[in-house]
Amino acid sequence: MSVAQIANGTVPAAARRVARRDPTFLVAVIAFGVISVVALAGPWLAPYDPNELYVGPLNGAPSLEHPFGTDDLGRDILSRVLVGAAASVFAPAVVVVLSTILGVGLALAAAWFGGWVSGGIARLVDVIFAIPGLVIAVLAVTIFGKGLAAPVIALAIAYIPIIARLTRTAAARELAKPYIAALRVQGVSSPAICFRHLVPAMIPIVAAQMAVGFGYAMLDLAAISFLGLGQQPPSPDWGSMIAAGQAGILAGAPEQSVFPAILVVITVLAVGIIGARVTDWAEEKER
Amino acid sequence: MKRTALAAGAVAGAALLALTACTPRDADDADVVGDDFEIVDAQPAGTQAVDEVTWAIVEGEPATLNPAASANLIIPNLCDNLLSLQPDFSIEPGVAERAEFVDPVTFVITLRDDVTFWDGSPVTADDVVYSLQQNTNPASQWYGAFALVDPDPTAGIAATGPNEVTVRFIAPDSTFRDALAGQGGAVMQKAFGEANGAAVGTPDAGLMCTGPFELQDGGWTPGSEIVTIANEDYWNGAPLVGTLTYTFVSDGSTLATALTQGEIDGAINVSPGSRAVFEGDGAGSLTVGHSTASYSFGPASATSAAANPKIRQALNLAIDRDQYLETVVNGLGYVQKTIVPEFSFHSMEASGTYQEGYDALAEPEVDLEAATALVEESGEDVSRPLVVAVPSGAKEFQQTAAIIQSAGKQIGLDIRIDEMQASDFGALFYDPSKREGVDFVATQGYLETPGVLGYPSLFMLPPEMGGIFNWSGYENPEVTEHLLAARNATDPETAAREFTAAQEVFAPDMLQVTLAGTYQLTYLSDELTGVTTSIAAYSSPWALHLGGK
Amino acid sequence: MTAPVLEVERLDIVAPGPEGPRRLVTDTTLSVARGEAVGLVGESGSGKTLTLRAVAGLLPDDFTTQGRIRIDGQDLGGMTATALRALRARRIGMVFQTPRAHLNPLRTIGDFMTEALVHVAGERPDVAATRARHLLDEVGITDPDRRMRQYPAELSGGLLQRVMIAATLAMDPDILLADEITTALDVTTQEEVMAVLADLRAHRDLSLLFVTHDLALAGTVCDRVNVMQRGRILETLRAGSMRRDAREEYTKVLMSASLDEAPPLEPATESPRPLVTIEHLRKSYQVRGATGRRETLVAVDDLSIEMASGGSLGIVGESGSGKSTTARMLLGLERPDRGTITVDGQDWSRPARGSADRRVRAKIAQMVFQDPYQSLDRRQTVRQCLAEAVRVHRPRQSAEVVDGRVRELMRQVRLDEGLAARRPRALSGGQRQRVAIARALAADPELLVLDEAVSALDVTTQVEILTLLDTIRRETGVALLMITHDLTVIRRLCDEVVVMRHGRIEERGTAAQILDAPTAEYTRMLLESIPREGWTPRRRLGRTRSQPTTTRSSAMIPE
Amino acid sequence: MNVLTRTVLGRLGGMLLTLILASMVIYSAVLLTGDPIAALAGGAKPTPELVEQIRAEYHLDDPVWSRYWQWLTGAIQGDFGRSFVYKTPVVSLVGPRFGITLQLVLLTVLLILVFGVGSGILAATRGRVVDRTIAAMTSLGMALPTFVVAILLIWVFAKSLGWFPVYGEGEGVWDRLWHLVLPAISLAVLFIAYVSRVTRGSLVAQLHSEHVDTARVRGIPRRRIFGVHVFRNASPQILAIAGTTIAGLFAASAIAEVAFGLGGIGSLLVQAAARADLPVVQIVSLLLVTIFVVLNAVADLISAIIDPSSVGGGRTS
Repeated sequence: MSVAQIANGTVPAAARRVARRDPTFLVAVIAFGVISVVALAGPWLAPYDPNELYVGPLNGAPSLEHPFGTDDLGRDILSRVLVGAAASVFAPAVVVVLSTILGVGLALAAAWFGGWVSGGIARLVDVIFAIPGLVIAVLAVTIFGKGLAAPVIALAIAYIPIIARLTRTAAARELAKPYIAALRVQGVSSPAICFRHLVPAMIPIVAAQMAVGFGYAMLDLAAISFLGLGQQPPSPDWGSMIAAGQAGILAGAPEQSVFPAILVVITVLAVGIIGARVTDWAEEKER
Repeated sequence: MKRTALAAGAVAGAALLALTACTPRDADDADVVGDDFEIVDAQPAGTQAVDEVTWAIVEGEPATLNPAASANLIIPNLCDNLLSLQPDFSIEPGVAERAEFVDPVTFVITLRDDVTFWDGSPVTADDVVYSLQQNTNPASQWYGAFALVDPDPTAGIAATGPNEVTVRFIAPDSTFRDALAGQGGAVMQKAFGEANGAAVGTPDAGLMCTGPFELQDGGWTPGSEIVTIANEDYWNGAPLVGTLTYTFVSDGSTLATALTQGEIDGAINVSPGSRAVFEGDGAGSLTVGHSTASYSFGPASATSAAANPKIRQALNLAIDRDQYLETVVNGLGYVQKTIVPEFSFHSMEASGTYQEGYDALAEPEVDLEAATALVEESGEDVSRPLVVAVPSGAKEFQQTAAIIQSAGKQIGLDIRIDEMQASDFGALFYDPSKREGVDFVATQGYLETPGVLGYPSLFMLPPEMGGIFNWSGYENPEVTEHLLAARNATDPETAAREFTAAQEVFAPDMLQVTLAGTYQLTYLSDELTGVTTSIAAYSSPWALHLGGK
Repeated sequence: MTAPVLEVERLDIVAPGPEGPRRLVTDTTLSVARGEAVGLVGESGSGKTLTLRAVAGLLPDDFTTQGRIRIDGQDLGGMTATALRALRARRIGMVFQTPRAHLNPLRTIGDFMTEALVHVAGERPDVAATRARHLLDEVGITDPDRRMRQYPAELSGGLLQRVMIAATLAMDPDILLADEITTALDVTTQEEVMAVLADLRAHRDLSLLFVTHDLALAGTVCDRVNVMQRGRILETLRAGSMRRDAREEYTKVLMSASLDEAPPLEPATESPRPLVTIEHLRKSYQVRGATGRRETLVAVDDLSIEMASGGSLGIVGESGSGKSTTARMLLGLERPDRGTITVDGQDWSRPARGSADRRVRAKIAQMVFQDPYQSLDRRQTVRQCLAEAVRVHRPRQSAEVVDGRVRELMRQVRLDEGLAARRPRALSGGQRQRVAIARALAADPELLVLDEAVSALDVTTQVEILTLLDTIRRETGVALLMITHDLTVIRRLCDEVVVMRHGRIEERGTAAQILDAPTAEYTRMLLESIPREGWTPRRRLGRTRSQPTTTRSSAMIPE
Repeated sequence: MNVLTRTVLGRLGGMLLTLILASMVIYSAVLLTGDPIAALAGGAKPTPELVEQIRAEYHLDDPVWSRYWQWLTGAIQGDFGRSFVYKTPVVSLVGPRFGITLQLVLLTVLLILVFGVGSGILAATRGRVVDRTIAAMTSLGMALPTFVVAILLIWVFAKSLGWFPVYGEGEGVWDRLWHLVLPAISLAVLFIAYVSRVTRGSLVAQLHSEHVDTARVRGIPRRRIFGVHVFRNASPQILAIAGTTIAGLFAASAIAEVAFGLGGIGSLLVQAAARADLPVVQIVSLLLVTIFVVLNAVADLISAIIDPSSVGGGRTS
């Protein structure tokens, strides 16, 4: 292997290799890619206006015009699923990004400053950890009102402890490595050490956690929608579609729940697989 | 005069409130209305004794069983009202043998002498006075019906004999007698009430009434069930069911499965959305009964475009009622022309006059062009979205909101949906600050006793005269005059004419855009019968004749 | 002559890899006769440990082997799993490099000692316990009853290694497989363990397959020595005459690296100016003892050292002697409890406050750490790493200037320029340490502190790095402060030596004085513990008790 | 004072502090979120007298800190206040419901331990095929939302096959169990997958650990190696995860409770929040937090008993 190859291509090369040896991972990446594209382009892909009533029969079965059938208001389920992808994918992404920013920030502050800052942050994290996400969601819904904002904020807060503890441990481990001491001895400034060395070192492990967290966020958001605390109609999202279609399942018209449920499962499965592989990479790099 | 109006306002307000905050249910295939079901207001009485019946309460667990403070389907089996409401909405004597105006402002109630409370003590005039006086407190659900009663406690409601109570009024009130067939006329024991104070009706203190079922100490396990047992000494004959247990299932599909699997024996107000499940193979069957319930929406603000009648008329023209019925109530409903439903005057003395007035009103129709023109004519700025508030969690309201939104879109109105938690939605009705940012409120309401003045008084009179839901500032002197005259009328025919005169004017103004009238849906195990299946169940002991076939 | 206890014949070991299978051991043949001690010597990656693990049946599941392994004449190839396990359990004893990792931390020493007796040999527990106590006594562990109740965490590494040895003896094995068993131990402890092994061989007629990287050590304890490199055995030598018989160049390099042959350096030009003055330095830590009580561990106590500009000082000591702590305090990585540090006329008694202060100190003193891999950021290429170090002191220089300086540094440490784009992973241990040294030189420091800078390297690499350091010292006149446990290193590079023990100075003097005519008892013991020709390990009474040692993580990790 | 006592006391102190801080967060957050007057008036327009009465009865005019203090001290003495909606002591609402949730959680825990730990052991020990299969199943399990599982179970086992009831709690031991099976399964699926993975991971780590090499080379029987050296050493980690999981179940059970119409504390919380029944929301939240913190501490302590070395800091010989 030439120097140039090593320099330019470690990650893509590794990715290609892994993809060749690990078709599951490849499928997961493709699935997630497709879902991401749908999330971005859903409104243009949708054959009907997702909120237009009576474009088909009430609770219609899948047909050529309506491949996923129609719901209890005669809306096209395929269009709703496509358009709903944006909220369904975007909301957990925001949860993960927010909680990562907050969690990593707290963790780095704790690892870096140590002492009472670390103690205080640890206590804060303990307290958040102790309050179940559902409780935070209930409180958030009443404080921030309805819509996706409240559950997203609630989950972002609820996930802080997981990410903060993980990052805190990883950062402490990283800071204990001699190369950090070497940098100090060289006279490299603290911010430079933190942002040029410590933060990049955290990226793989944090990225892996983000992938895992995305799946959880998606499930949790769907559950919150199910409890009636989530996305408000008529804007579709998969979680609220599943909840809304519940009655249909027992009445013999399961399409409204089934298709979004399948998509939720596929998405979570895909990010789960991706997350697991990224975790493996991160650990491999660590060695 | 002012006081009169205020009084007139409140008759059905509380009932409407109780309703909107809770949630009714709906349906599916509707263009076949009438074809595949018949309307039954009362099932044949049961003939066999049954040890135990489990009943589901779809509205969820009540906060209290105090008849003065709550309207739910449990209280009617526990507490008798002075007059007895029949399944067809006619009124018969009950605990009160006789209850009539002896002059325009004096109302005399004569009690049966064989009615006892659950503890065996006889019902006295003092108990009735105590019970009625509960409702002279503005906090009572039924204060509106008592608004014209002389506020002087000694003069207003007084025992004038061992079995006689006299009520004096400051102005004639044509609605009072009907109200006594509802929980406004519920009879409670004075001694028990005074001993327990505010705790009456709670799981701790319980109740002391005369109804066919008895709530025992500890019968109410909060969060799980309310167990009632037969009152063997009931004055109108002991019930056939030994123990009637209420559980609380607010999830429509769970309930549908539990009912059809026979895990629960019956429920009133089941969701029309599950019609297919109920009509399929199952442990029981669905009975469709008359109701005064209807879905409607109305303005919540005096300043928004929603306050302009033309906007409401435009929406009225844009909503396809048949589609609405099919979607929201699965065909288990009917087109209702105005806010006051036919069944509410169905058994009243002057029903012919009322019916004529109703029939004269225009049928709702779809005319998108006219609707769009109305929006333009209105001169309102329609670039700002209009917000329609609905209670969250109920599919019927989600669908209603979506339909309103869709209709609005067709005629150039941008409508947003705001689903509100039950408590917030309830607060809309008395806290103006909660209505900020809300343009329309969609509700379902019903009238639990006969009478036509409730809704119009609440929605069309000026606020200071009792129009507490008149949030758009609607004021039409003609309407006001006729409505007041109707309430103060001393004979039924006059009242009816005054009302129809008012209705002719207010109906086209669409203070509430009525979307559909619905039926009362009762699901009952095939082994049982005898339930009151019309809306009268809210005010009469509907389980009295419940028993085995 | 009976059959050899162990025969390995044409053994190949193949591991799966992302680019296809890799052959790690090729065509290896060796044998161990009854009562014989055979050494298997090689540097990291030579395949010596894999060979040993193949014998013990400890290769990963996805590895494949070819060739034959016979124990007592029985071919392992054709045996059932159960028979194999029984054979290994009774005929083989194995002792590993890191005893702490190889003992279940949740089981007591007693459980460990008796486990095989009870569950393999089927002894009654009380009989097994009695036997275990005797065995512990045999390997020189005092108070066996107490030890039996203790957990591994409560014992020192040396003691644990003896426990491991004692436990393998429980089944009376024919052969002991020893995998770098003293590498993690101090020299004095190493001598103890080796003495125990020597005794056992004498009393028990025990065969020994001794794997080590230390040819000298192998030469002193083994009858024959196999030298291994890149998965092959290069040659097999009789221990007694290996210096004369060695034919392979590699063997000779190994010998010269580990044996005491290189001539001492000429002292560099003396300069009267003192560069470092340390006075009455003290540092203590609060640690939690095995009983859970907080204890004060004094790492450095009343230490005073002076070092001249351009000089070369070695600080020697075993683990826990406080030598590294001293270096870290000097560089501002730890804060002394008391005492003063003066460097180049400046007060360095407290760690640098801000970045500017740190840069000023960085211009004067730099440090090279023990583990070259860990002391480089694994995400940086060599060029990025060096450029960053250069830029600290020349923040406004153009890219070309920085690049020129990087190339100059690489030349200085004899690193091929072609390696500039590699990351630490793709470098050998020696190359990594060269990068670390180049990085330290980037600031043109006056003082280079080398904290065990060669002890993690293979012996051949050690020689290269030490030679390089010597050259650099001559070229630049930089002063060297060597922190090491290895006295041979001192002889090559240092003018003056300080011997530390338990945080205090035992002895100080010139390198020649200390190494050739030590006065302190402890220094003598250290010197005598070093394996060399004709060396016999001795048990020193009173040393069977454990020494307090602490494993301390960097003080930069906030608790 | 030995290490264990010290640890217990230390953890207890930390636990109390966490609880007090969490109770402050909950109390103040709940205050922010609801209008007590609105909730108390119970849907009717509150008259000034009623408002006055409510303010006095619930000390609404006192400063927040004093109210918090009264609430906390009351709660410690078992006085959890009165429900705004039911006007009954909160304890009488929470008490019976807690039993349901507890039983549901216990059954779920049983499922999680049997199937989660069991499949984790199989995955770690029964070779590649079993490992892959279980990995695929746990991946799927971790992607299945609880309520989707609930709906599926209702559909298949309750509605179509009619083997299980869909609603309610049942009476008597067996009937109750019969009613709780489906909710417990729906709740357990996700956690079974999770615990299975953690179990597998920590077992594999132990299987590859050096002290297991020692045991293998000593010829210790496989069964004993697995029991004494692998499983026991992995158990603190499994226990820690299981502890957190189980502690979280009390809150997560809300979804299963709502889906199956069980009257537990989870559904009570959701319901109370919808009705702005603040005292109930506060107490249930506090209860959930307390359970969570206490169970985590207990799991910690059991881990500490299994592995005393995890407690101490540095080691001295």
